[in-house]
Amino acid sequence: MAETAQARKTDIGPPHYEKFLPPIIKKNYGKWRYHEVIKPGVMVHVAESGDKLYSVRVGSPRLLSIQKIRMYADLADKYCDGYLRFTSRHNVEFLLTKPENIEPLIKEVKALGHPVGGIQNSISSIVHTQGWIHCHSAATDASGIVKSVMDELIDYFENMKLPGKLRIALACCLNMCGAVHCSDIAILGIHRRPPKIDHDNLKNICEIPNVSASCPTAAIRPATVNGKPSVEVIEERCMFCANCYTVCPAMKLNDPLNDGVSIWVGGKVSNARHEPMFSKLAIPFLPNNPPRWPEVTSAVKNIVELWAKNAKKYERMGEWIERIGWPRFFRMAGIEFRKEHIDDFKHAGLTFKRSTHLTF
Amino acid sequence: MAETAQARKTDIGPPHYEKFLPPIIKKNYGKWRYHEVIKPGVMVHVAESGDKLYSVRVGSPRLLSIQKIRMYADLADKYCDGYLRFTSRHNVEFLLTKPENIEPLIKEVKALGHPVGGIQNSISSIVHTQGWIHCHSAATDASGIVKSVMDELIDYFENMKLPGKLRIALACCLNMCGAVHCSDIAILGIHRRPPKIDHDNLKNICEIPNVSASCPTAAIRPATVNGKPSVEVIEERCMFCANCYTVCPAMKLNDPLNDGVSIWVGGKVSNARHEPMFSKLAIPFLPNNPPRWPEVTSAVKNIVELWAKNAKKYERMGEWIERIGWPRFFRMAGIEFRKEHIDDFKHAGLTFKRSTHLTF
Amino acid sequence: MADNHYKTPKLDELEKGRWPSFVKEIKLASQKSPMATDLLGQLEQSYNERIGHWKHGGIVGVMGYGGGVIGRYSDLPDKFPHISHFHTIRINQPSGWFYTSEALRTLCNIWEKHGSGLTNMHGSTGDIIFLGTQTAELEPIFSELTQAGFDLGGSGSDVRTPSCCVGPARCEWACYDTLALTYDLTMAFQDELHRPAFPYKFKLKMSGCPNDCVASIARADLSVIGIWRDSIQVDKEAVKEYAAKGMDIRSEVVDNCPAKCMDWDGKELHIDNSYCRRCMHCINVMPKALRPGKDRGAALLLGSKAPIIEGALLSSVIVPFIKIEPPYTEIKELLAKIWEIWSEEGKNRERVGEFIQRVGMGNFLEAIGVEPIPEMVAHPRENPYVFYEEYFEEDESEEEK
Amino acid sequence: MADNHYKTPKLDELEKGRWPSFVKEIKLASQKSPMATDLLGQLEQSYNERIGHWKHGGIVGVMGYGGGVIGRYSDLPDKFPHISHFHTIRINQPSGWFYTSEALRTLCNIWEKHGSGLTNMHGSTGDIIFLGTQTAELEPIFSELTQAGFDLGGSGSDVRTPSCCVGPARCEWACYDTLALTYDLTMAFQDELHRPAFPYKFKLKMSGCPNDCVASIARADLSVIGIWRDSIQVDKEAVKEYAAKGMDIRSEVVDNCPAKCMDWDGKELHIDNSYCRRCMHCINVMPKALRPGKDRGAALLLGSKAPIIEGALLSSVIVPFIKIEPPYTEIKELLAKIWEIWSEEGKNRERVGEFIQRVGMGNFLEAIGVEPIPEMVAHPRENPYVFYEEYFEEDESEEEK
Ligand code: SRM
Ligand code: SRM
Ligand code: SRM
Ligand code: SRM
Ligand code: SF4
Ligand code: SF4
Ligand code: SF4
Ligand code: SF4
Ligand code: SF4
Ligand code: SF4
Ligand code: SF4
Ligand code: SF4
Repeated sequence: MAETAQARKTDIGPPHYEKFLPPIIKKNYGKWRYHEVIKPGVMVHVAESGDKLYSVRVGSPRLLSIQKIRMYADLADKYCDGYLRFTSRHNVEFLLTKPENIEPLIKEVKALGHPVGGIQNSISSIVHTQGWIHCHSAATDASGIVKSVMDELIDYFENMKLPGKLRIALACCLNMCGAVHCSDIAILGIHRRPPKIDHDNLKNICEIPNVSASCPTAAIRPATVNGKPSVEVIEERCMFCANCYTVCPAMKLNDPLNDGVSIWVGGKVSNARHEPMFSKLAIPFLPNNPPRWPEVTSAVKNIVELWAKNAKKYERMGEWIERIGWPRFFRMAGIEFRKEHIDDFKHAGLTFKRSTHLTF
Repeated sequence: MAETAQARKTDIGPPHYEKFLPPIIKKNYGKWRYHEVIKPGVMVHVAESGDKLYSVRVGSPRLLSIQKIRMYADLADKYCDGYLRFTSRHNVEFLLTKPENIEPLIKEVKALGHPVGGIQNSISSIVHTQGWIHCHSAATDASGIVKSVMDELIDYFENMKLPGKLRIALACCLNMCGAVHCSDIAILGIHRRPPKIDHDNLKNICEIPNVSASCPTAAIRPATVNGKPSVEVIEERCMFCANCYTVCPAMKLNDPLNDGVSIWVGGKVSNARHEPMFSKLAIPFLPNNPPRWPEVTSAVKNIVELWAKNAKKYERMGEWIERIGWPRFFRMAGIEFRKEHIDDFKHAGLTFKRSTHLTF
Repeated sequence: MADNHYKTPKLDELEKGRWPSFVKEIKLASQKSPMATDLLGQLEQSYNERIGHWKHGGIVGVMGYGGGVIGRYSDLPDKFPHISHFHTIRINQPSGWFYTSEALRTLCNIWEKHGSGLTNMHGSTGDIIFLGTQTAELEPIFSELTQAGFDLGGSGSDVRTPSCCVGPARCEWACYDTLALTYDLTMAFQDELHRPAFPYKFKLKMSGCPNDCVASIARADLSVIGIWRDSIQVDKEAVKEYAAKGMDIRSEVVDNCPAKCMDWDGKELHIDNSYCRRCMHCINVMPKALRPGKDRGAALLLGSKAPIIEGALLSSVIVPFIKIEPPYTEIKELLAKIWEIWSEEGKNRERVGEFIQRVGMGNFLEAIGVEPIPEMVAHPRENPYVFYEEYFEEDESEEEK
Repeated sequence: MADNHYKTPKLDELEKGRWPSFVKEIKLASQKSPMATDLLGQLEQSYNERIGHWKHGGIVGVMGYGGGVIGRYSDLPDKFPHISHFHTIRINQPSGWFYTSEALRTLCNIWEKHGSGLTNMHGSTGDIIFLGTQTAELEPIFSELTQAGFDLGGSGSDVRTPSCCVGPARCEWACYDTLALTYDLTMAFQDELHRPAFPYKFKLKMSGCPNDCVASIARADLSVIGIWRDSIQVDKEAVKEYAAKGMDIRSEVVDNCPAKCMDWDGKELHIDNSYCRRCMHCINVMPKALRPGKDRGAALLLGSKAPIIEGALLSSVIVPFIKIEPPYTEIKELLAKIWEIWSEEGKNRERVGEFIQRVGMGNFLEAIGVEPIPEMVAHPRENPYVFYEEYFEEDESEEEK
């Protein structure tokens, strides 16, 4: 790219991270000895050298205005020599070297309306996606549900009273941009009605063969509808994945009457104790009920508190359910077990109960 | 069936079992209190009533002449008031009420060349199938391998020194009549060459559409071969299941050069401790080497003794391997891990190592 | 031809060694049966050539029956004329494989007259196997068998001969009467057993407890496995005795409990039965001290089979607990419903377990009128591909598909 | 238009409550940006109608780049003209998401000039997300970004923006330098990142240890997860301290060890490292006393993804241990081989994990020249459907296919 580089820079990549590392990190890079959690949202990492780095974790809505980011920057200048970072769950971490700065910083952060916490045995921010804010595929909104659920659960962000970590994620459609499929609790937007086909325009905007091919259940076949070449959908075969819509705008899945939310539980990513697990279906459908999705928030809260009350120390949601068994989980949670819960996709047979390890 | 019944009895079903139950069983039926293993091959069941029923288990080749069966009958008359039974693994169980008869019976049984044992932590008889004795599908013989392997392992039948039960089964082709797929050790006859098609006769003895349809991997398609309508096989797609042969005699899989034996380990059926498990591939191929299949017998013996030496008490083969891990099993057994070991069928992805739970 | 006139050096090798020899059995039989003699000859040739010499079986049988006989023909009929036909007869064993010496002799006499004198006691499905006879002998054998009170077992696409563990006849752990249920169902389904009318075979196996001594969960389309609902019966004194006799109850029993629901404080054994998975281990290890509870019955599991063709399956729970009492109406009605839908919609050579996976367990349950419950699954679905069956139309009215 | 001129009663509800409100953020932005204002208006309408109002994205971007911009258009352009275009720009974040206040302000200033003033810090893949601008603004934004030392991230069928955990920058458990590797690979693959040429997207995520703090095993085509080969480093005194401070080491640590390879006799902690599964639990619980071993590196896992279309996948082990040192040649060569075969034989929109399952892991390994080892599987195959690749012809000579 050398020649273009003169005129117009391309392929320069991101700035080198070292430019943004505070001196204490540059000095103790890779030489941290241990860490301690001082209080909710505050931890200290102690280096071999004895140096101490304090991190204050601040809850964020992830959708941030430049105004808010500038306020963060000001706080960083005031208390952290200008250094801060964001986490893989989109929280902000202020990096301090002076312990005396911790409390004043927390005070100002809270004044901005941001909570401090999310460390250790707590609920951290909800990894989520775009929803109605920006995506065409959304079966539900993302930010609105996240805000409503966290308003209910914020105490668990601000304290460390839970048995272990609890990770909640939300994705507004089956594409699962939030990678929610391995979360303690996953909130997933779903469609429930086969595509409404725009027969008049399909031919012009999509390749009919691609559209048919896009369907994993072969529910789509070419057809001529009122004179125009188009496709038809065998409705019994449709499981609303929206892959056809992703490849063809004329296959609209979004539908206010039938779109909604499903709840999944028991996934994890870490290798701690138990190997990583996928989340499993707990509640097949809850309605889209803006602005606060009361059905969703109470369902999530119910599950969180059930786990909080009954799990052993360190036991993640999925580990707990595995120990007590799914039948007991459904009973305790008061969730009706339905046909929808039983897998009927590719590996369904392996999810059946293939033993007499039963409890009564 | 009433009318035909006069002329010719049909649908009368098996004789009622009660006719064959010894009085002590009739009396204590369903009222047994506990059992004890007195010595290898001999156990006593004690009833609520205090009555004691002694069972002496005798190893059998399963393939029995009427002459031998009559000898069993004579022994039953002499020591058991005429009562005996066979087990689900095809051993004979003599049912005694007089403890003083146990030793004389055992003496005579052994004189007939039959071992006594197979109870508790031992190797019982090998469940097996027909092989070259009676089946057209056989990729190997059954009785010959069973005899050769048991000659090697008979001490483990006659004593109870093993960590737990060890169940070996043999099936001479993928139909798996021995239901070997959940055995501690499974010996499975396999083909390794695509069907040799009898193009001249196929059309006359088989329905070409059925033949094509029979192939799970769609390796078979209709074709005209030297003028005659027949089928052809895409060899890369063939995994030698012989289903085509089962539906069409003109698709011969049997092939002296390539047929042989594979060894599978770690299956179980009981729900004791661990849920039932399928056996997993240990050795993809060993040659057919009659009359004694030395490669097979030594491979089986090696695995048995590895387990016997290293497993904890009660630990079945599969439970032991799960605890130590497959990599260690392959190392200890000195078995080369090959491409063939990695699943590539329907649920392959679920057998991959989807975590960092690794040992070094 | 009292003696074997073939040289069989390879097979003779298999007369050596301590395990009882099938070759000796064939030679015993060949003293009286030329069929057995020819079998030896052909088998020796198979051992030399490393290949079997049987042709693909043809359809043979007895009048009015569609199963019970496996046709078999040598591909070397000129060389071994006596086994040009060598059909197998499957005879329905008595429940639990109990016999009197009398009964055995009766069977032997029939087989001496009409066949090779070789048997399998028993076949893997559980039948008495008469190994090798001519087509012409089938009817005579059948009439003598029925006179003697025996009948044929299953083969082909029918109900296969049901079998069961020894159960209450000799086992303290039997949670229901396996022999009685097996006999009753066998009699009730004589027509289904003798006249193939299904898409494929259907096997029933009954085990009295989760030890599953007939391996029903691995090889029966319907596996009936005994289980209890209440608490394990504990004889505290007997537990102490085991401890006194030197059993390490913590390491041998408690640590092996998959439910981790036991505790041993050195004096007393505590079991939290609400978590007990009924695995049997603790009972197996301490038969004098522990026993299954008193509220006994069975779990019904469906669908196990060997690999051909969609891959091997284990049976899975369809009814976690059911009382097993004559006339077993519930089980029979359930089977009737299963057979009806499977016969209607099952493909040729599709076992019921494969059928369930193809149509989906949820749909299958609906068809047989059984409510879905979490006991049927190891865990709920992990994928979001749910076939929701109703949706609202603009007019807000709920639509049924 | 300093103020929001739409009535948004529903959204206003979401300004209440203790969790920080995204609505407040939009309103903050709308003080300066009419785009933000129109977004509020359209979103309120979505809340009323329970449906989004965005059209299917079109292809927009900057010169010479195939990715980095997500085109987005309102389906109510007349009503909300300022968001008739509302494209997203993905900007490659610095490794570990470290910033100076300076850098943040620079980004804010650019975005204030050219866009809605709304961002995601960060997107799920890890990019800085500039949320909403016009097509015409793309080139100006791009040149200002590059002047400031920033570049675009990935979108479409290319290498997606790699991301990593904080690693050695602040974590005592990092088994390799996640930030350095992430930066190096990002620079090495600029062309693959900016010019989609694959069958589908390819994501890389680096976690310093098995805690996997970037969830790489669930959402990266290549997951690089730190691990150690030797023994866990134990500070015996510190262990005692934890015990003294009241930690129940048996129940909290030993009993939670999945390998059951630990023992605590009340004084000393014993670990049989040859069985340790590197799960991290004991280290997590006693960070002062236990640490990963000294022989550190990473495990490479392949293939995780979300459900669309063959179902969600977790990454699986392809290399159980590899030293991670610049210039990371081994990893780059491995990636090159993987991309080569996947690009040649992968179907359109087929992720590498799906590709591996379709062609078979064994064949895939052969193609990339990696030896199969048992560490790659949870267990060997259970089905007998083995594609043996050679067979003997009559002339006894071994045949290769
Ligand atoms: C800052 C962050 C990494 C980053 O580069 O941004 C991070 C930082 C730490 N993680 Fe993490 N983890 C971070 C995301 C994760 C994730 C990924 C995710 O949530 O999407 C996971 C996997 C979660 C899962 O399994 O589903 C994760 C699983 C863990 C675990 C394992 C917990 C468990 O028992 O499963 C530990 C160990 C522990 O907490 O004892 C851990 C431990 C830690 C430690 C203690 C490591 C250390 O010594 O510094 C760090 C702070 C403690 C804490 O509780 O947060 N971290 N950690 C991420 C903070 C996200 C947030 O804002 O909340
Ligand atoms: C006689 C027989 C039932 C029958 O109707 O024929 C039988 C009889 C008994 N079994 Fe069994 N089992 C019999 C086949 C089985 C099978 C089926 C098979 O092997 O094909 C299994 C499942 C094997 C598997 O899991 O792969 C079986 C798994 C058990 C177990 C569980 C062992 C375990 O730890 O997994 C026990 C409990 C025990 O041994 O402690 C058991 C226990 C028993 C007891 C102790 C039950 C009792 O109290 O009487 C019986 C005798 C002890 C013994 O060690 O044999 N029986 N048992 C079968 C004898 C077969 C033979 O000749 O060897
Ligand atoms: C005799 C017996 C083996 C033995 O030596 O014990 C046997 C022998 C045959 N079986 Fe079997 N099966 C026998 C028990 C089994 C079992 C075990 C069981 O029933 O518990 C299985 C595995 C369980 C299951 O049913 O899945 C079994 C699974 C098969 C299969 C595969 C069916 C499947 O769905 O996977 C076939 C292939 C077929 O049916 O076309 C088969 C087919 C056959 C045929 C009829 C060969 C054929 O393709 O026509 C064999 C006749 C051999 C012969 O010439 O004598 N046999 N077969 C067993 C029956 C004796 C009896 O009635 O007691
Ligand atoms: C912006 C972001 C969500 C967010 O709010 O953070 C996002 C947004 C979209 N994703 Fe995503 N994905 C985003 C991270 C993910 C992740 C998570 C990750 O990368 O760690 C996943 C799951 C992991 C994975 O890749 O499997 C993800 C799985 C998908 C899929 C399903 C792909 C698959 O193979 O399963 C699609 C569908 C597609 O590619 O056609 C998709 C498609 C899309 C599209 C482009 C919609 C479409 O079909 O064209 C979305 C654009 C929304 C918009 O208008 O802004 N997005 N997408 C994330 C990217 C921000 C960033 O660059 O940092
Ligand atoms: S999850 Fe679906 S709706 Fe949400 S951002 Fe991703 S693609 Fe769009
Ligand atoms: S939504 Fe999915 S299942 Fe339904 S038609 Fe479209 S592609 Fe097929
Ligand atoms: S396993 Fe195969 S070869 Fe053996 S008896 Fe059964 S069908 Fe015949
Ligand atoms: S053996 Fe099996 S895979 Fe091969 S052609 Fe025949 S049916 Fe197909
Ligand atoms: S299955 Fe249970 S009841 Fe039947 S014999 Fe075995 S242990 Fe006894
Ligand atoms: S039966 Fe099994 S699960 Fe139940 S208590 Fe005994 S060992 Fe535990
Ligand atoms: S993944 Fe491991 S190294 Fe990275 S931050 Fe998490 S705990 Fe630390
Ligand atoms: S890291 Fe995990 S497996 Fe290893 S010793 Fe610690 S707890 Fe056990």
